[in-house]
Amino acid sequence: MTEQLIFEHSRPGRQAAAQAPASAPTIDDLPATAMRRTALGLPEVSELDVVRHYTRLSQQNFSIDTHFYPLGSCTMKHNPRACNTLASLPGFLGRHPLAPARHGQGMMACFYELQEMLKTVTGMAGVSLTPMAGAQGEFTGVAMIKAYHEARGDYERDEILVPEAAHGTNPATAVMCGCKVVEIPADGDGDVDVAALREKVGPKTAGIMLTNPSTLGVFEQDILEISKMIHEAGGLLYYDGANLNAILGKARPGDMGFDVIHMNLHKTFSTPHGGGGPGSGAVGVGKRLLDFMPIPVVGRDGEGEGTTYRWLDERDVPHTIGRLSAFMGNAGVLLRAYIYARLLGREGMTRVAEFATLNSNYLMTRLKAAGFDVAYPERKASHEFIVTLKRQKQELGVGAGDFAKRLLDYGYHAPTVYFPLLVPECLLIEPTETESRETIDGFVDAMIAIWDEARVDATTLTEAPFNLPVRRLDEVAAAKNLDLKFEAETGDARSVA
Amino acid sequence: MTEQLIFEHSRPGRQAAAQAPASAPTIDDLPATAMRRTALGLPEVSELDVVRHYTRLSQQNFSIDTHFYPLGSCTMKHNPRACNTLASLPGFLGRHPLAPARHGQGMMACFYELQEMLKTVTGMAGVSLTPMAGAQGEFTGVAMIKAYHEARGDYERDEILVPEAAHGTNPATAVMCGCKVVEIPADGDGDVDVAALREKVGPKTAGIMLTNPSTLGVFEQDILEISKMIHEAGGLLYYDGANLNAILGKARPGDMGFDVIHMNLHKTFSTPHGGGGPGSGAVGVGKRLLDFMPIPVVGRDGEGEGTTYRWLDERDVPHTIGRLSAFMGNAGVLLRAYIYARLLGREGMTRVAEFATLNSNYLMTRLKAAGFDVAYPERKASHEFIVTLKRQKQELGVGAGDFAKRLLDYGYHAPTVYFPLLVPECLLIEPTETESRETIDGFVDAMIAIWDEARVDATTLTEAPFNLPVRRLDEVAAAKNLDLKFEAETGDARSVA
Amino acid sequence: MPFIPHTDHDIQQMLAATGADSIDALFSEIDPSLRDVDISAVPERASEQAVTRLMHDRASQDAPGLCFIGAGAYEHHIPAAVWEITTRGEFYSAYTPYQPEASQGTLQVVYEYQSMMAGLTGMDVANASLYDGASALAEAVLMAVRANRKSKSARILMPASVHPFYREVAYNICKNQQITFEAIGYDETTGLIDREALSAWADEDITALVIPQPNFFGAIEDVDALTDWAQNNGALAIGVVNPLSLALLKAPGQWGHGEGADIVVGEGQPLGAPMAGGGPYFGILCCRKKHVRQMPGRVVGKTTDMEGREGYVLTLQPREQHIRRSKATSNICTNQGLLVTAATIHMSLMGNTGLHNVAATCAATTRDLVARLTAIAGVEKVFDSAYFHECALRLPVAAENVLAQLAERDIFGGLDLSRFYAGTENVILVCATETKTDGDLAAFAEALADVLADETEAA
Amino acid sequence: MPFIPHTDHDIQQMLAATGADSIDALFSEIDPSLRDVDISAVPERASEQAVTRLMHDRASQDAPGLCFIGAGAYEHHIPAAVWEITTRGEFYSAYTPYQPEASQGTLQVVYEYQSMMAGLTGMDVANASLYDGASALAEAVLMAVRANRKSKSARILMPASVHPFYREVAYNICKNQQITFEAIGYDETTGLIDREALSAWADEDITALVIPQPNFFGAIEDVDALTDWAQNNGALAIGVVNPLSLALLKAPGQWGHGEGADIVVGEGQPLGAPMAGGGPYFGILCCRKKHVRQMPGRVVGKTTDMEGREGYVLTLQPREQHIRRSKATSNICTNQGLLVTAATIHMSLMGNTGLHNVAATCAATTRDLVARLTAIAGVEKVFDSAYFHECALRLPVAAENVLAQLAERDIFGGLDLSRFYAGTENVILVCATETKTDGDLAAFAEALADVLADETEAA
Repeated sequence: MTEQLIFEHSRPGRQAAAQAPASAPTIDDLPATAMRRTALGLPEVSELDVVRHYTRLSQQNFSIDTHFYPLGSCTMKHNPRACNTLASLPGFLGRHPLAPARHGQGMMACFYELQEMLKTVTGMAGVSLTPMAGAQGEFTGVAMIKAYHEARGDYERDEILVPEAAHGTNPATAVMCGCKVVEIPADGDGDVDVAALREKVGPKTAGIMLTNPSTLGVFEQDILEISKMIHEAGGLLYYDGANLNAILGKARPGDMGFDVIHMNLHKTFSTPHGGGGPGSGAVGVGKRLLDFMPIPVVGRDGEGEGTTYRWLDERDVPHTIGRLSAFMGNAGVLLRAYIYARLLGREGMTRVAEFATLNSNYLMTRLKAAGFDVAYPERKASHEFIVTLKRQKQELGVGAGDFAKRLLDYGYHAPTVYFPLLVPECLLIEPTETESRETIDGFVDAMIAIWDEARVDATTLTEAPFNLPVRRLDEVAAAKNLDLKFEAETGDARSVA
Repeated sequence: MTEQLIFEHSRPGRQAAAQAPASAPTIDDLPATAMRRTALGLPEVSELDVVRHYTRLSQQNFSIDTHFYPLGSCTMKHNPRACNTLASLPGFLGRHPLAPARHGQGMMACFYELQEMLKTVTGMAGVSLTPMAGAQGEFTGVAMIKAYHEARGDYERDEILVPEAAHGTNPATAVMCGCKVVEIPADGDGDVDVAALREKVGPKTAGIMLTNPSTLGVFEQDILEISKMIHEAGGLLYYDGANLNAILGKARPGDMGFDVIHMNLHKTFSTPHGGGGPGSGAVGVGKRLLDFMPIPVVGRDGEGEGTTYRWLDERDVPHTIGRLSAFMGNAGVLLRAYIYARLLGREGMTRVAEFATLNSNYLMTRLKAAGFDVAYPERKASHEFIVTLKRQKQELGVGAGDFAKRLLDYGYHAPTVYFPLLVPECLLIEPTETESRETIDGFVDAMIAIWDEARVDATTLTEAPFNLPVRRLDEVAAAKNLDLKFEAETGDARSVA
Repeated sequence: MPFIPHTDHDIQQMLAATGADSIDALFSEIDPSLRDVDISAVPERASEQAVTRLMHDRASQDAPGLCFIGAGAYEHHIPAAVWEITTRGEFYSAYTPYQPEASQGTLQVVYEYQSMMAGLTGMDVANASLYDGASALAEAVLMAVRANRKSKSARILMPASVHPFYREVAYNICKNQQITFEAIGYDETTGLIDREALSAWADEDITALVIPQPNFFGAIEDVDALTDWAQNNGALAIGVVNPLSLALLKAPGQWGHGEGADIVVGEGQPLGAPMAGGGPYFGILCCRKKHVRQMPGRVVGKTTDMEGREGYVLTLQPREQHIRRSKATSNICTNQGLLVTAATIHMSLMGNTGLHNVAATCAATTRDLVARLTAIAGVEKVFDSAYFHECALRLPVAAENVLAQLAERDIFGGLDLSRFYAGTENVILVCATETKTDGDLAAFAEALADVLADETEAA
Repeated sequence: MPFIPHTDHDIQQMLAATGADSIDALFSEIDPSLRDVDISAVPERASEQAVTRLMHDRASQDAPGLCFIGAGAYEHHIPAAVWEITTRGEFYSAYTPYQPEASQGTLQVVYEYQSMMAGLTGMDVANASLYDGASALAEAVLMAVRANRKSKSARILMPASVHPFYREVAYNICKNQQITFEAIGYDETTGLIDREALSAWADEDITALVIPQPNFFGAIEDVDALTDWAQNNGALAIGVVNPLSLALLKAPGQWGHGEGADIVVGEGQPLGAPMAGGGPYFGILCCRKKHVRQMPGRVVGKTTDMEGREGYVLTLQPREQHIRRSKATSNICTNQGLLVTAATIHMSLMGNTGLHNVAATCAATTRDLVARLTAIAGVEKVFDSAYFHECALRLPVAAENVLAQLAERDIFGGLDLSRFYAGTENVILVCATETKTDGDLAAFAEALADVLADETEAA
């Protein structure tokens, strides 16, 4: 079932000859010392080798298109194929990013309209689409907060408050922006501990980074109080959009008092996760931060037939924190998000949150009924919730990781494991709105069956998976004996071209 | 590993709602008796259900893109992806077949040039692309032969000579054209028994249908003599192009004396086999049959900048056997063949036969060296050859079918089994030119290993396959208890829409 | 060498193994006089890059325009998922599932397809598809001759309201088998089968009557009466349907007062195949269970494996050529597998509601178009019968020039009916599917009014 | 409901299970004042059909024209197989391989990518990609600050011949971390780094020198001398390369007389990503082994499973945010996985020979273009240095208007350099890749001659 490396298929002189120019003209005006003298190290294979190898490799992946993938906080919902097909039209793919704007009005119209839609659903005053991933969106947000204070001469504000349940990217981002991280604990209900927060807020507070619903799977009940407290102290509020899917069209960060928000378009707007990317971390800002948005942003001139679109620059966004990518961020991802947004429309956006929440609460209810412990049993689930397997670990010696591996054998991708760190042996489970009740029921059945297996023989879990191309992989050995690339045993695969 | 039927995923009221109009306008001017009163019987599922179901189903197939597929007489060579991508450009897909020819010059230019290239490589005087599969190409050929004799008032010629090793479609086609089939035996070398042929040729001979190289995997050595004999008797020669891959650019049916030929573009010109189709059975004709070609054919007017293309009709092809499909046959398949032909060019076409033959002879040599019996050990292989497992059947109780099933476990699609009928326990093996020596060596190793397994325990073969989604399937039961469609147990899946 | 993986090293080693001095030596059994081949008229190879550019250029010459032609090929929205999945290598590059254990994907798809087709037509069984609608009709005729054992005449009644190309194809394919086709005209008022002409055959030995629904003019035939007439006269009833229309119209399995049509064929293109210049499409063929062993083409059946698991195989193979040879039911062995895959995915995405909505929207859009066009002075409906989504309109002037002028404006304004029917020089057959917006209809109406005004002025 | 499978029946049953009266009740923990949301400014939903038509219309507004702009994004032929395979659902809709046993496809692809990138750059290791070339440079700067423990200054020498947008991005991302960027000008004769300006920093504490190859003007820097200069001065050498150029140019791992560059970044777009209006592309980052634990981003390593079979996992995770939180090497967690997949397939199809042929053809085609354009009166090369596949040309008049007029003829005739560099109003930066034919070059030359003639006349 495992597949050789493409390098192992390589034979000197073999080639996919239709694909490249048949010969290399001599280039004799380059300095000899600048020329390459070593092999390129690429495999030498036929087109069939390539097609067969990568087709077979693809089959070794779990994916939304093949498996239920309830990976908490990742919003693995169905990616409509139309988004890919239409974003791949030749007119879009062939466009050079520096070609004149008047020869790119089609794409720019899409971006402009996407900006407008995102403003509406988040309740923000402006949107910039350029950040290329959630983490860059976070960076953008905190950098704007920093720039805002500095523009006001408020140089002392260098503390960013971060709840301890936050994604690890939040504190990492704050540090990248030159801020200090002040962690805030959660209370017993999973909300931010408001009393603890009050103690930390002060004249050094630049802002707070909140995920809402939080990574604990619950909506922050004191959000209005928190918002007021931070603003009164002169800080700004940053909304981590990782969980925006939970409230889309049902509640808006802008209304909650957030000054800046990033949106993971690859989650809430269903652009592909692509095995790890590309993502997109579009940012929305309140009025205070409008002049600080990163560029490029698309502006509109005129109305109706005469409408044209142009790139806004420093003249339009005087305090911009500047450019964060060479060109327009992950433009193709933005097109996909735009298409998805048009297919959903306003009613569809609200349904996203509604059915994501219904599925999550239903799944939580069923697992509770089956005897599983959830982390916050008194709370409603948001679009996700946490099961803790602490009891199973103690009683049977099987933890979250073991359930996860065994779920793979049952044909389900595992939920997020061991995150958030606050809850021991946790599974963070997010079914998303695009999964059917039958699929959720099947997952519940698998969880029950696995628990039963653990009672009979724990090794069924601790040695899982059994039915995949490989058994459990040794991650410790991987980190210890770093093997990060293929090294040809003979010179063959690396011979000079 | 097996997958439910799409109907089993169905739930009344579920829908892929982005895909169709949201509602049905009332149509009240149709007669009540004409209206549908019963359910449509389609599944009611979501887009994700559909994507996941069919993606998973696809993974249950062997295919060229995933496996070596040496299915004799089927030419399972690599299908370059560019052929699909480029034939699927919106301009081509959006063209209505009855739209004016001047708004379809792009496609028609491709067809015209394909006709010309096929004429050149087969040595024929004219080509019609319209037949939609090999069998329709055969029909076309014999129908033209029939029409030719009738146009000359030669009504008595109703016998078609068919070697006994021919594909079953040959005699079936002859009968469809109102002819009688006269079978001709093979001699000990796999060639047509010329003496036997001479006895059957006569004033009733309409023609002969030959596959060359024949289905026995050898080139017909007496082809010139046969050709002379048939022509002298007033008959015509039909070339079954199933094995054209073996001689492309190396020898031409026109030079051998054939009057008509069909080409399986899905074999020699690498258009996709698609799980059983669409094929394409373009026909080429000698001068005698030019006026009998099926329409539509593309003609050219003018040269250079002023070139235009038009559909030839009855005025251009006065004795045409007429139209065989509603429009232009499998037009999209023709585009793929055209693209492939351009990518190969003239040198590439000759290499097709050369390397298909090299691979075949190499594989035959290696299997002979491993002790396997080949059907015609004294002959050179063409692009394919026959192994007979009669000895293994006698000695170990494992036949061609058992080797075939066990090969699947090794990750190789089986060769053609039990065809041609002349050779007992036969495997007809065609590696094609696009497979590498390493792949062929791997197949040989598997054959040797399987034979070894048979010596240890025949059930390893007779009960194979073991590693696929299903074990050996009961074909007898399938034919006896016909189950040709899903029948809902409850009314759910068939409820009225 | 494009698509050939052999290195010089491979070639030398492989030749050495075979004992041949050269690749040419492997062709030594071919007479030397045949081996001096000149194919220099074939162009030199072009890189994928060059061919890509060429094909983009060619495709841009075939810009579709606003298309109101139907006549057997219809523009419908095809969900993106359909062809993204259909062209996955595992479907695209597999062959006929001769080894069922290694082909469950293809086989299950076909079984699902057969189930959907049986459902849609209301018939007992469907085959795995034939080449296209026209050739499916030819096969249905051949099948009827085999299946109707009581009839000795091999006489087929073929109405003029059947697609002219289908009639041609059926004739061309069947003519060598002593089958006779008797033409039945159409009623000039209704566009329907001329019932009087039909009645003239009541006392004859008839093998089958072909019944189009909707017919070539888009008109709704009285299928109940026609089916009853055929079966009462000892003939089989062969339906020729647009499968999409069956989301609105009575299933052929319910036609008449007996057990429905005997055989049903149709062009599958409206179910997920792009117009694509004419193909590949696929032919639908369904029948009643009692005729199943006379059915041509592949069929997939459900069975079980050695461990009792369900699985799928090609079945009823004894009818086929590789076993029956000259006694086979047909010479057809390929089906249109890839198109069947697309259609199965397409129908799954549509579901009952979606397909119904498409069909009703097509009907409504065409009605809207007809209303707009007949509002133009001198434009009128030719027939007074009900129609599905195509309609014949009479213009005040000859159609040919009008259509040419519309095409100049990138509007393909319908089919010039005089290509097929005498005395219809002024008649166009128009179709507006669910793809046409209000704006499209308005653009057509405006252009037609313009062109007719010019024509009238010129006259 | 698009993309939501729930039937009314499901909703009732699921609500009943949860004990909620309505879906709205599930949101009861949100303050009522927040729950009255008006998003009516978002358009109503459009069907896939309507959106398909809209997007075809929009795409046709972005017709590419004949493009001679480079400047960090390049038109190359991408084999059809690349994206047909990359967009297979199993690659497209999978996520970061947190469960390696269920993600061997993605993991092995990344391992192969890392191997190819290490080979191409001659560096010890590559990460699994970053967002794009510009942000990769920013990350390389941050990494250099961590890795160069001997330097306390966090001072980066940034030549003006580095892509202006890359310089902006690096500054914007690093500016809050007490990192200073010192500009180094370019030599107006050669377009190369001003070595005198550089020498002025010889006695200072420098953390890293950024070395572009080829530089923004397409010119070939003396990378050996620059690398040696940096390392001799205690600075790390950060290469910024066009990966395609490495098929011709010395691998960064061989730069200088020591162990080569320390860190190499670049824009991966030329390796299989379409220009696509600016993204998604992917950032390459490679380094020497000794710096590997300072490397940002994901990395895949090879390991074995419980049965000794080889397999692949994400490794070096202790550097990452979900474990290190505020002490992580970077806040980056996604890579550009899908682009990496495409690039890996692209490089496999190219192989050593193919990539070399592409690079050499680009170089030759640009030389041909330069020869044709400089044959026009008043057009001349700005710099006298060697170049890869981009070249700065001085026109006799201001570039802006000339480029606008060329664009009217669907020719994008290069980049107006004055957008970035003072005193270059007449200068365009042109690029001709392997996609340009003789005819294309001739068309550009003819159009430019025409436009210049008109301009001169007008003047």
